Amino acid sequence: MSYADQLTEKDLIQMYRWLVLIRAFEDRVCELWAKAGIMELPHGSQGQEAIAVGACYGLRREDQVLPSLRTRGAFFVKGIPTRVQMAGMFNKRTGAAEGRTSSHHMGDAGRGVLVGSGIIGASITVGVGAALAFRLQRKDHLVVNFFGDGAAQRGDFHEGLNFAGVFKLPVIFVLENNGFAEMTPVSKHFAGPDFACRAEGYGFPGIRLDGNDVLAVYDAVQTAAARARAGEGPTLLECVTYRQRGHCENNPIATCREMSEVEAWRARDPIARMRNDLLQRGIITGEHVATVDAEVGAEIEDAIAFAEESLPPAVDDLCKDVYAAESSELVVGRRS
Amino acid sequence: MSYADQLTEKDLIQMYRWLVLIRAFEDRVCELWAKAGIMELPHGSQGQEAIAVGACYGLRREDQVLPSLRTRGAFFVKGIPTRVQMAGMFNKRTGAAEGRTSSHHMGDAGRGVLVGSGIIGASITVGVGAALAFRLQRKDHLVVNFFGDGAAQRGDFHEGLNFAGVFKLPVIFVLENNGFAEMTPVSKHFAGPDFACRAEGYGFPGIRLDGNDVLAVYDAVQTAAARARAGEGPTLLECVTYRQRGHCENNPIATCREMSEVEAWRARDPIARMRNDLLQRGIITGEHVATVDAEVGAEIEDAIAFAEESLPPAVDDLCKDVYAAESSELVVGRRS
Amino acid sequence: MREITCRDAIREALREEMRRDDSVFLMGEDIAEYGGIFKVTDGLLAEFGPDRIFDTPLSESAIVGAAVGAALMGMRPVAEVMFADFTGVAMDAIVNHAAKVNYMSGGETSAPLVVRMAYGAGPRWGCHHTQSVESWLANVPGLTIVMPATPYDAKGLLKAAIRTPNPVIFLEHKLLYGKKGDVPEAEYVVPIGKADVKRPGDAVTIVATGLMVDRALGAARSLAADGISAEVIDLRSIQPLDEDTILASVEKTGRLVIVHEAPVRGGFGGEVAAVVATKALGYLDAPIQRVGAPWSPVPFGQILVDAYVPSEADIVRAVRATR
Amino acid sequence: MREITCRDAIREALREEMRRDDSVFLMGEDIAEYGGIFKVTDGLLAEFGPDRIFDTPLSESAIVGAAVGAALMGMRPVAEVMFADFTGVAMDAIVNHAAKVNYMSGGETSAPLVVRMAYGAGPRWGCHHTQSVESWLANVPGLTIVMPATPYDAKGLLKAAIRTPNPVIFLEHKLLYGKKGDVPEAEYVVPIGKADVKRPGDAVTIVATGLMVDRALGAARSLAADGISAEVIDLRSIQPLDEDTILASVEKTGRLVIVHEAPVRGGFGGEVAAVVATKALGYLDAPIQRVGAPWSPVPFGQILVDAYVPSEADIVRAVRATR
Ligand SMILES: Cc1ncc(C[n+]2csc(CCOP(=O)(O)OP(=O)(O)O)c2C)c(N)n1
Ligand SMILES: Cc1ncc(C[n+]2csc(CCOP(=O)(O)OP(=O)(O)O)c2C)c(N)n1
Ligand SMILES: [Mg+2]
Ligand SMILES: [Mg+2]
Repeated sequence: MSYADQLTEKDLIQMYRWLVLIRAFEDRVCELWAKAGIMELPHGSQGQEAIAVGACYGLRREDQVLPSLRTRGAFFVKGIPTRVQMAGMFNKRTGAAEGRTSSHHMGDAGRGVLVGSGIIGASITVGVGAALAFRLQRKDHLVVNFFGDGAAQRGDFHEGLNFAGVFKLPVIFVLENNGFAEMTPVSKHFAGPDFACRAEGYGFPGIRLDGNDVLAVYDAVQTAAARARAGEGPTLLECVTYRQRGHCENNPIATCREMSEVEAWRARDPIARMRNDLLQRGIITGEHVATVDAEVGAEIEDAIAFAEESLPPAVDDLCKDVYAAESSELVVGRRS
Repeated sequence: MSYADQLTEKDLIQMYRWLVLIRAFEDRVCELWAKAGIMELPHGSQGQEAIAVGACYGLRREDQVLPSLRTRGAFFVKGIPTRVQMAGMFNKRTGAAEGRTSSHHMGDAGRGVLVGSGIIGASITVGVGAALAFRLQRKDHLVVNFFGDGAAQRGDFHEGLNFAGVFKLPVIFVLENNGFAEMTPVSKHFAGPDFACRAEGYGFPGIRLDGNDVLAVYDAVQTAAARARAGEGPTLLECVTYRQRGHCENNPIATCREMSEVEAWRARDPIARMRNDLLQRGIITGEHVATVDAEVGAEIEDAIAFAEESLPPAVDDLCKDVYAAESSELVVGRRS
Repeated sequence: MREITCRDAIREALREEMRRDDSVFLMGEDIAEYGGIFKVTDGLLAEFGPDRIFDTPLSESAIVGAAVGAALMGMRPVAEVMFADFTGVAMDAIVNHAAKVNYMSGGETSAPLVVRMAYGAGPRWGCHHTQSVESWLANVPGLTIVMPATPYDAKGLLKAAIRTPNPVIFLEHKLLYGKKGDVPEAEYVVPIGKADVKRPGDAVTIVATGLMVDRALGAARSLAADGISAEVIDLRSIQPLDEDTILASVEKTGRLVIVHEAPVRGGFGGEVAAVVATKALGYLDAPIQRVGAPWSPVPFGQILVDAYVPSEADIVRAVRATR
Repeated sequence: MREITCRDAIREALREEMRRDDSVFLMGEDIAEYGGIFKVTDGLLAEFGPDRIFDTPLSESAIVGAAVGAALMGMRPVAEVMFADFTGVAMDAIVNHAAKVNYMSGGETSAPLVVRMAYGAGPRWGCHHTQSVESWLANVPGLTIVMPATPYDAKGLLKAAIRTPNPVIFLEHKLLYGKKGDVPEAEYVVPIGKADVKRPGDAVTIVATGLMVDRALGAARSLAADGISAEVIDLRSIQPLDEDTILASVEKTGRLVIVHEAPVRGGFGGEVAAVVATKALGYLDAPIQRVGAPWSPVPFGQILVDAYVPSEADIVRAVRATR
C-alpha cells in the first residue's frame, strides 16, 4: 500500500485546505501588490502548491525545510502563522526578522524552517549541512531542500548533491521544475532529457513526477523520507509543474510566453484537481468546499488586518542581530 | 574504420615518442626535485601520459587545450618546447611568463594552450568560453578541457558542462580519473557508478574508456572532435587511469594507499603497453626503442642545460603585465 | 543637450560598441528576449540577433568564466550579472582568472571583458540584492572597477571599458537607471581613471561614488545656502583611483569627507583616507570624515533602507564635523 | 614556558575544543587520514574518529555551505579550506549566508562556524595559492576575521573562534606554521578583538598582522639600534578592529606605519589609516605610511616573492619616512 493510500480522509481534507489557503494567500498578495498595498514584491507560487503541501505534509516538526523563493506553501504546512507571513509582506515588525528581511527567505527555527538565500541555489548546500548535522547527531530527522529548475544549473546544486550522495545524508531534493527561470524557459537553459537523471551521477535515485498531483508528491517524498531516515541517503525528486503567474508581480503573466501555454496548464491546476478528486470520491461536498473557501478567506483577511495594525520595523534596531550575543571573554569591541 | 586504424606507422611512432619524452621529463624533474635542484614542485603525470597524447595528437594548432595541473603531456604535444618547460621548472626567465608563474598552468597563445588555473576546476568554464568564441566566430576549431576526478566535484564542472550542452559548443571534456584527488580516493569523494553518466544530465554523450590505451583515447577524442566540428556539441570522456606517483613530490608514492595497488597499475603502464604493442606489430624494433630513449634523454639534458644557463626572473619586472597595454584615451592613472 | 536616462545611456554605449566592433557580444540571464531585468538591453536582440546577445543558464560562475575564455579568443564579451551581490558566486572567475590571466601569460593574452552588475540598495530587494561590493574586489591587482554616477559618464565609461584590453567590473546603481542627464549624440569616450569634479568648491572636499554623488551634490547645495562651498569629486572609478584630483582638491580645501553606500568599516573610503593621510596630511585642517552605511546587512523595506543608506543630511553632518 | 609551533598550537586548540564540546567537528579536503596538507590536523582522526573529522569532496562552496547548515542545527563546524585563495569559490556561502543568517533570522539562529584557511606568500605556490584575502571580506557585516601571528595567539584565538556563536574566518599564514613560541599548557582563551602590543615603544607605531608582525618586530629591533623606539601592535583580528589600542599608541608616538602582506592599494591598511585620520589626526606628527605588496598578483619563485612581500627593510624605510 502506497503512503498516499494510507492517508485518512481527515488528512486529505487537511491537505486540500492547505492548498486552498496557499492559493488564497498568493492571490490576495498579488491583488494587494497591484494596489501598491504591500512592500514585498510577490513571487507567486500559484500552480505549484501541490509540491510544498505534498512534500511537507507528514514531516516532523524537527525535520527542516529550505524553501526556495517560490515555496510559499512550505511556510504554511510547517506551521508559520498566516499573520506572520502576511505581516512580512507588509514589512511589519511582526513579520520576518522583525521586518528586517523579506518574507520569502524567512526562517523559523522552532518549526523547522531554515533561512533561505536570495542567491538562487545557495541554500542547497546549507540544507545538506543541516542533514549532515542530523547524521552526526544520530538523529533520524531529515531535510527537504526545495529549489527550481534554474537553481539546478548553479554550481551549488552540483556540490550540494554530490556532498549529500557521498555521505548518504538524510536529505530530499525537491526540484520544482516550473518551466522557467525568470523569463528563460527550461528548454533554453537545459539540454538534458530531464533533471532526475542527474541523480545517478551522485549515486542516489532521481525520480520525475507530476508536481501537480499532491498525492504523487506526498508518496514520493514519504518514500524518500523512509530511505533518508533509514540512513540510505538522499533522493532527487523532479516535480514537474508550471508557473501560472509571471516571475514576480512586476512581470505580466504573458511575459516571454504564449498565454495558450498558461491556459493549458491552468486546466491541470493542482487545486482544482484535488478538489474534483475529493468531490468525486465523496470525501468532500460542495458545501464543504464553500466552507473552506470562506474560512480561508476569513483567515487571510484577519492576517491582513493584523499586518495593517502592526508596527513598522524599528529604526533604532537597524543594526540589531548582526551578531549573536557573545561573551566578552570571547569577543570584544563589536561596533555598529 | 576507426580513427585509430587510420593512423600511419609514422603517427604511431611519433605518439610513442611523445609518451617516452613526457615520462622522461616527469621522471627527471622528480629526480631534480629530490636533489633540491628546481624551484617548482612537480605534480607528476606518470601513468597518465596516454591521455594527453591520445587527446592532443591530431588536434589543430588553432584548437585550444586547457591542461589541468597534471596534463604535462598536452604542453608537449601542443608544441611547447622542452626547453621552455624545463626553464619553467627552474623558475627562469626563459620559462612561463618570464618566470613569474609556475609552469603547470602556463599558456601559449600561438600554440593553442590556454592559461589554466590553480583553482581546480575553474578552467573548465574558461575552456567553454573559448569554445563559445569559436561558435560565434563560425570557426570549426574546438577546445579540449582536461581535468581530474576531483575537479569534477566543483561547481564549475557543473556550470561549465551545462553551459556547453545548452549551446552545443565545440568542446571535449577529458576527465582524467586517476583514482585520487590529492590523498582522497575517488571512492571517498564520489558515490556514482562512473563520471561519464553525468553527461546525460547536460544533454550530450559521456563515455568511459581506458585512459591507459593511447589509441582508445585518440579514437574517442577524434570521434568527439568530429561531433564538435560539425556543430553537434560537446562530449565528456572519462579516461580511467592511475596516478603512479604521490599527489606531488612532497608526498611519497605510498601516501594513503597500498603499494600493491600502485604495482598493479604499473603493470598496466600506458607506455610499456604501447611499446609492446608496436614491437609485436613490428612497427618498432628494440633498436628503435633504444634510439628513442637516447634521443629523448639528450633532449631533456639539453633542456636542463638551457634552463641552468638561463637568467633568473627580473626583479625589475615584478609588476610587469598586470595589465595589458592600453591607450590613455581609455584608461589613465595605472600605478604599480 | 539631449537628456536621457542612465539606462538608455548604457544601452546606447552597448549598441554603439556592438556596431563598431563585431567581436563585442552580450550574455547574461534574461537579457535577450526580455531585455534584462532592468531593461538595459531592451531592443538589442532585434538589432543584433541571437549570436550577439543571448540568455544563459542561471550560472554566474560559468557566465564570467566563459566571458574570460571568449575574451582570450579575441571576443569582447560584456557579461551581465544581474545583481552585484552575485559576485560571491562568480568571485573566483573574476579575481583568479580574469584579473590574472594577462600576468600569467606573460602579457601574451589578456581578457578584455566587462562584467556589468547592478548594485546598491532599494527598498524591496532585501540583503541579497542590494550590496555595494566594490571593496570586495578593490584589493585585486589586474581589475579595473568603474562606478558611474551620471548618464554621460555611464555611457562614456562603458565605451572605454569595452575597448580596453583589460577586464572591467562595471557597477551600475539600480536607483540611477531612471536618472536623466545630458548625453551628447556625438561619439565620445570617458577615460577610466579620471575623477570628475562635479561641483567646484573651496571649503571642503567631498569624494563620492555612484548614487552618493547625487547625495553629495544635494548636500553641497544645502551647505552653499549656509555659505559653505563644497567641492564634490565623483571618483568614477575606484581602480584606477585618481589620487591627483583628490589631492589637489584637499590641498585647496583642507577638509575631506568621503561618501560611499557600502558600510564605512572596511569600505573603499579607507583607501581614499589613507592616500590623503599619506600624501596630503599637511594640508588637512580637520580630521577626515567618512560617511557610509552602518555595520549591518542591508535591511528590507523603505523605512529601514532610508535609515541605512547615507543621506544628504548625513553628509552635511559629516561636513560640519570637519569645521 | 613550553615552546611549540603554530601548527601544533592550532592542533591543540582543535583537540581541546573537540574534547570539551561534542558538537565541534572538522571537515575539509585531506584533513583526516592525511592530517591536512599543512599537517595541522595530523593525529586527530585517531583520537576522535571519522564522525568528528572527515574528508570532503573537492567542493569548497559545499564545505562552507554545509558548515553553515550544520552550525544552524547546533553543531560547531571547523571547516578547513586549504588555501585562502579558494575564498573565491566559497565566497557566497561566507558573505551571503554565514555572515547574514543571524540577521535574517531576526537573531533566532546564528552560524557558529570557523573557516580555517592558509594564506600568504611562499616561493613555490604561485599566484593562486598565496594571496592575503582579508580585505575581500573586511566590508562584510556579520563576519569576524582573525589573523594570528604567534603560536600563543593562534591557540587562544582559535579557541575563542570555535566558542563564539558567530562565524569566524581564521587566516593562518603558511610560513608561520613552523614558527615556535611560548604556549602554556594550562587552558586559556585569547579574546578576539583585542590587539596586542607585541613591543612597546614611543617614537612610532607599527600596526601589523600575521607574518608581518615578525617583520615589524625585526624592523623595530634594527630601529632600536638607531635609537628609534617603535611600538609594534599586532591587530590579531581585523574585524573587530581594536581602534582603542591603535589610537592610544598613536596618541603616544604621533607616527603610524601600517604593514600587511596584501597589496597596499585597497588593502585593510586603508581602514586603519582612516580610523586614525578621523579620530587621532591631531596627534599625527607625520604622514601615515603604509607598507604592503605592490600592485601585482603574487609572483612565483623565491627571487620574485622576496621582492614582493614586504621586508624588514621596507618597514624600516617607511618608519624613516615618518621622521
Ligand atoms: C545566483 C542568482 N542568480 C540570479 C538570480 C536572479 N533570479 C532570481 S529567481 C531567478 C530564477 C530562478 O529560477 P528557478 O530556480 O527555476 O526558480 P523559480 O523562480 O522558477 O521558482 C533568477 C535568475 C538570483 N537571485 N541568484
Ligand atoms: C578549488 C581548489 N580546491 C583545492 C585545491 C587543492 N588541490 C590541488 S590538486 C587537488 C586534487 C585535484 O584532484 P583531481 O582533480 O582529481 O586532479 P589530479 O591531481 O588527480 O590530477 C586539490 C584538492 C585547489 N588547488 N583548488
Ligand atoms: Mg523555475
Ligand atoms: Mg584525480
